[in-house]
Amino acid sequence: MTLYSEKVMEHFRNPHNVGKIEEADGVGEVGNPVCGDIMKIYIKVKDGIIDDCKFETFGCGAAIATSSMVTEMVKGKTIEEALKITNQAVAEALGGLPPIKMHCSNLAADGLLKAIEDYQQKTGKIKKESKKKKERK
Amino acid sequence: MTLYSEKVMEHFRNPHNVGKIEEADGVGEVGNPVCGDIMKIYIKVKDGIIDDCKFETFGCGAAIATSSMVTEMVKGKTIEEALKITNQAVAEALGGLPPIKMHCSNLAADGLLKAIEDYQQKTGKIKKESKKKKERK
Amino acid sequence: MQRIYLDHAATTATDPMVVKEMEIYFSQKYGNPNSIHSFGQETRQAIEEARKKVAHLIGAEPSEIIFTSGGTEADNHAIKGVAWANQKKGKHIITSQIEHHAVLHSCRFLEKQGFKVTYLPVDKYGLIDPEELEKTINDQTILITIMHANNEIGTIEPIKEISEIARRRGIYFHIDAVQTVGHIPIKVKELGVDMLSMSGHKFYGPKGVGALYLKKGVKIFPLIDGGGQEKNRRASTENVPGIIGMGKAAELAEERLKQGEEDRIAIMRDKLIKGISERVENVHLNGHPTKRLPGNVNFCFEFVEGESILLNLDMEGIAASSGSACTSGSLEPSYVLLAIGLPHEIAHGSLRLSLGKENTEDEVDYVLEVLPQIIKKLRELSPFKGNWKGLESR
Amino acid sequence: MQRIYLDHAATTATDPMVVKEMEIYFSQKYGNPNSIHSFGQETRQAIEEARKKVAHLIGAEPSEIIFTSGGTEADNHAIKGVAWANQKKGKHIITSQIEHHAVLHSCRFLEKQGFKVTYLPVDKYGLIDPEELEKTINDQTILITIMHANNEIGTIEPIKEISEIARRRGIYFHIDAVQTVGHIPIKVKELGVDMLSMSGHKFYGPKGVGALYLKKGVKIFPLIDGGGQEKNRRASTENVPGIIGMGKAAELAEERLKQGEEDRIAIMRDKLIKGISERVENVHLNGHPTKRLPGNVNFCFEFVEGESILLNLDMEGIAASSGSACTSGSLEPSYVLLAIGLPHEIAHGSLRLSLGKENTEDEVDYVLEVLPQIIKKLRELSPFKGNWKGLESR
Ligand SMILES: Cc1ncc(COP(=O)(O)O)c(C=O)c1O
Ligand SMILES: Cc1ncc(COP(=O)(O)O)c(C=O)c1O
Repeated sequence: MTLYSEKVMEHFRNPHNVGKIEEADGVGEVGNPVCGDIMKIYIKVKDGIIDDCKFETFGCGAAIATSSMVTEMVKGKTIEEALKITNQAVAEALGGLPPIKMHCSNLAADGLLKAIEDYQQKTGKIKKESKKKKERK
Repeated sequence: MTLYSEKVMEHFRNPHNVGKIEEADGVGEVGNPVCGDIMKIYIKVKDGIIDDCKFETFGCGAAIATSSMVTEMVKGKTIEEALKITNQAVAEALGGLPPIKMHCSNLAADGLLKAIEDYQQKTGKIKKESKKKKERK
Repeated sequence: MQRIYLDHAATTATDPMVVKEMEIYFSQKYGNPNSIHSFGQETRQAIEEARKKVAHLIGAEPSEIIFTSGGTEADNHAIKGVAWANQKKGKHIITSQIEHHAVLHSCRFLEKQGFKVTYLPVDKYGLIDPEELEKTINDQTILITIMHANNEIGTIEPIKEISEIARRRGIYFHIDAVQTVGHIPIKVKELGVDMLSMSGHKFYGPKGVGALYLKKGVKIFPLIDGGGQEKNRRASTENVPGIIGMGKAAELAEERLKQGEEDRIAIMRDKLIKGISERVENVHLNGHPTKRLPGNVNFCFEFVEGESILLNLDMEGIAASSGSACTSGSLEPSYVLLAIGLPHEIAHGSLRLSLGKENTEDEVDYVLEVLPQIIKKLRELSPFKGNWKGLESR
Repeated sequence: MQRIYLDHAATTATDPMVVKEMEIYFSQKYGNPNSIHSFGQETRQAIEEARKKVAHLIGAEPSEIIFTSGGTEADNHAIKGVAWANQKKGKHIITSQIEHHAVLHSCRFLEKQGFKVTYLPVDKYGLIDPEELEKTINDQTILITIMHANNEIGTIEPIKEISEIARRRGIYFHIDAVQTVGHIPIKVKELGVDMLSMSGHKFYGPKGVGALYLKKGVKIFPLIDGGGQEKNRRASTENVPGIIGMGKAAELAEERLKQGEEDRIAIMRDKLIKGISERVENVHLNGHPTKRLPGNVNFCFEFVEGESILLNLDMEGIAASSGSACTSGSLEPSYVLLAIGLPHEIAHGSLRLSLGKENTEDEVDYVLEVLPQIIKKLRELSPFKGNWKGLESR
């Protein structure tokens, strides 16, 4: 297989942190059915640190692997640190993605951002428009 | 080789009756340099019978083989019989020719006809327009 | 690991008997068939033998077969060649929405050159309605091009009905038979078509060679101009080993069809269709239940996406496809599935299993064991799981 | 009987090392490179490796290589593709009278579509005059297409001079390098061309595969529309074994060129030219004495006709050609020989011997022994013998 890197396939084969967090502090959803990728990211925050993160994804290999990767990357990070994670960074952590997948299926960081915004809104720390859609085209 | 039949190649390999007849009773020439085929047929007539026939040919395999074949076919025939030999008959005697060669290189019988006409003119037995160019297109 | 190939509609393994036939034409009998020396004449003869075999497979005359570089070139040649040669008569072409890109994009190209093209819709099974087709004919119509069977959903179109209309109205009729030649019996004279495209690698011949059946008398331009090869209809030094391979593949296909191979394959197909329908919920069979290629199985699985099914199958050693091979790298859902009326999100969950001569019942059983687990696993990952809730809000 | 192949300009034997490289891609690694399963991905990788090798041979980027079905398709693609894509800028094309039919007939086709074509004459050596070429440029000119070396007479054209003009005037420049790729060193960036055609079987690769070098940024349409293969520039399932074979052939050619193979061949060429000139009277060397393909020998023998020379050579086990392979079945003399000013009757007596990597000095000696006897024998059959007397009367 050369379509995806070994790292992508590792995450695709055994995705980490699959599922819902029932009492999540924030939930973010991105994607659309035309591209065939929809991701839902759940976070649990404790003392300003992302304590837990899970995902549910309808999508291709890249969508599932990036979802899994972003949940791994974010755990244990502060909100501030988490906000710095970009789609690009997720792709790099996976050893790259095929060009065709870079724009449409590489949305997991956007999902995380939305989850954080959701958390901030709920908790009153509204920082709307912060980095919203920074990476999207 | 499948371009030419075995029979054609036999005549091409060892053409019969090559050369000039120095004191020929009739000489016929056909062909043109655009097609790259020019044949000269010489006959010697004795008591109304074609006693000898030779050829000189500048041309392709088909031109050489048909020249050789027509000289073979005609020897010992009466003038009347010889006039019945057609280009088609020569091609058939050779086991056929490739379609592309049928019109341009298959002229030996026309050459023979011209040689006979030449003989008839010389001897006063003018039967001009007889079967002239019967087979040509 | 056991490897199970269920992507025969994308390409097939070249039959070892075909490879054996080709072998000597690389380094031993390598002459240019247009050369008059013996190196050339021996390959010329071999090509003409191959032409006879291909012609025989579809009931045509050898002189009606033009070798091409594949099915795509045959389609391009038929469509553009007829359009260019007959544009004085008219500039209207009729085709369908579910044709292969080789046909659709040839038509799009001609639109740029001033031609008008009607893209007929199909019903939920992917069938064209010949009556609807006839209604779109006008006095400018010079060509109808319709596929014999669809490569994704396997539906076999009513070619005879359409050919009767075409003949009655005096319009050239081309069919793209890339998916049917060698797989179901075909006689061009019975079908009544003027042109037919085929591709060697779809029936156990080599890749890079195809053929266009061109009925005597059809007015057409070449697509590839140059030397006088293929009786001035397709230039370029002939792909000698490829052509010889395709000839052998045609001969072998004819033998298999005589032995009813397509029935054996259809039995496996039906077992797969039944098995999947029984074992997995929320699935849709795509294509017609009976007017269907013997080797084609195509389902949509709700709540999951096609590529992730493929990757999981591949991890289990099973090769399959989602949408057509040449577009599976893209992110748009299959235009064929959209044309039969599926919504985007469902069209994304498609899986095509295409059976071939090497497949066995055991392999079918293995797929029926593995596939439901994969769908289950993916649905657990999915935000939709057992329903599309949440999607409506978008 | 010893068989001596001296028709390498028509086609070459596929190198056994090339065949070996291709083998597994028929029945073992047979996946469609556009499929995402592992069967597909392993062939995808192999194709991209082959692309790198072909690119490297001519100093191009891999992304600038489009695989085609041969040299003819590459020529058609370059010429028609550029014409269609740039016709808003202008509809004038410049070429020469001695191009291969793949180029000439592509131009003739475009004339039917409303394009204007200038067919430049050549001098007695077959050389194009760049100054004359520049004079024919007008504000409608969108493309110049000139062959790198002529397939019949071997003359190498002044490509660099022409490319400087093309660049200065902002016109696309395509070269047909079918006869040079793999035989003389080529760097596209040094030559300064925008497009270059090549054909696998002319340098010990398989038949049925070629390539078009397409410089980044050139505006062009596909010739064959369909799936998204070759980055949407050439549709159809890739000819996997063919492409891999061509890649290997490119690699081997590069090694040979590094070892100065072309000099070894040029020595045999010069020995043949000298030997024939010395041994046979009334002969004309066709083509340029030094600006010449290393493997090309082309003579006209007065008073005899080319085909009968070929047949006689063939009977002695020697394969050669008269005119180009694809027209040698025809009766017209070579248009290339007419363009360099030979009269019809002399043009008919042409013989091309084209040397390749398997030829030896011993074979050259054998030809020099046999050929004069054949010419002598045929001249004895000829009504002209030692002069053209009698022909003037016609
Ligand atoms: C229906 C149909 N038409 C045309 C083609 C094109 O054939 P090829 O890829 O051999 O050019 C294919 C397969 O790719 C096909 O399935
Ligand atoms: C100069 C030149 N151009 C183009 C071609 C066409 O190549 P192919 O026959 O591989 O299509 C040839 C050879 O036939 C050639 O010699």
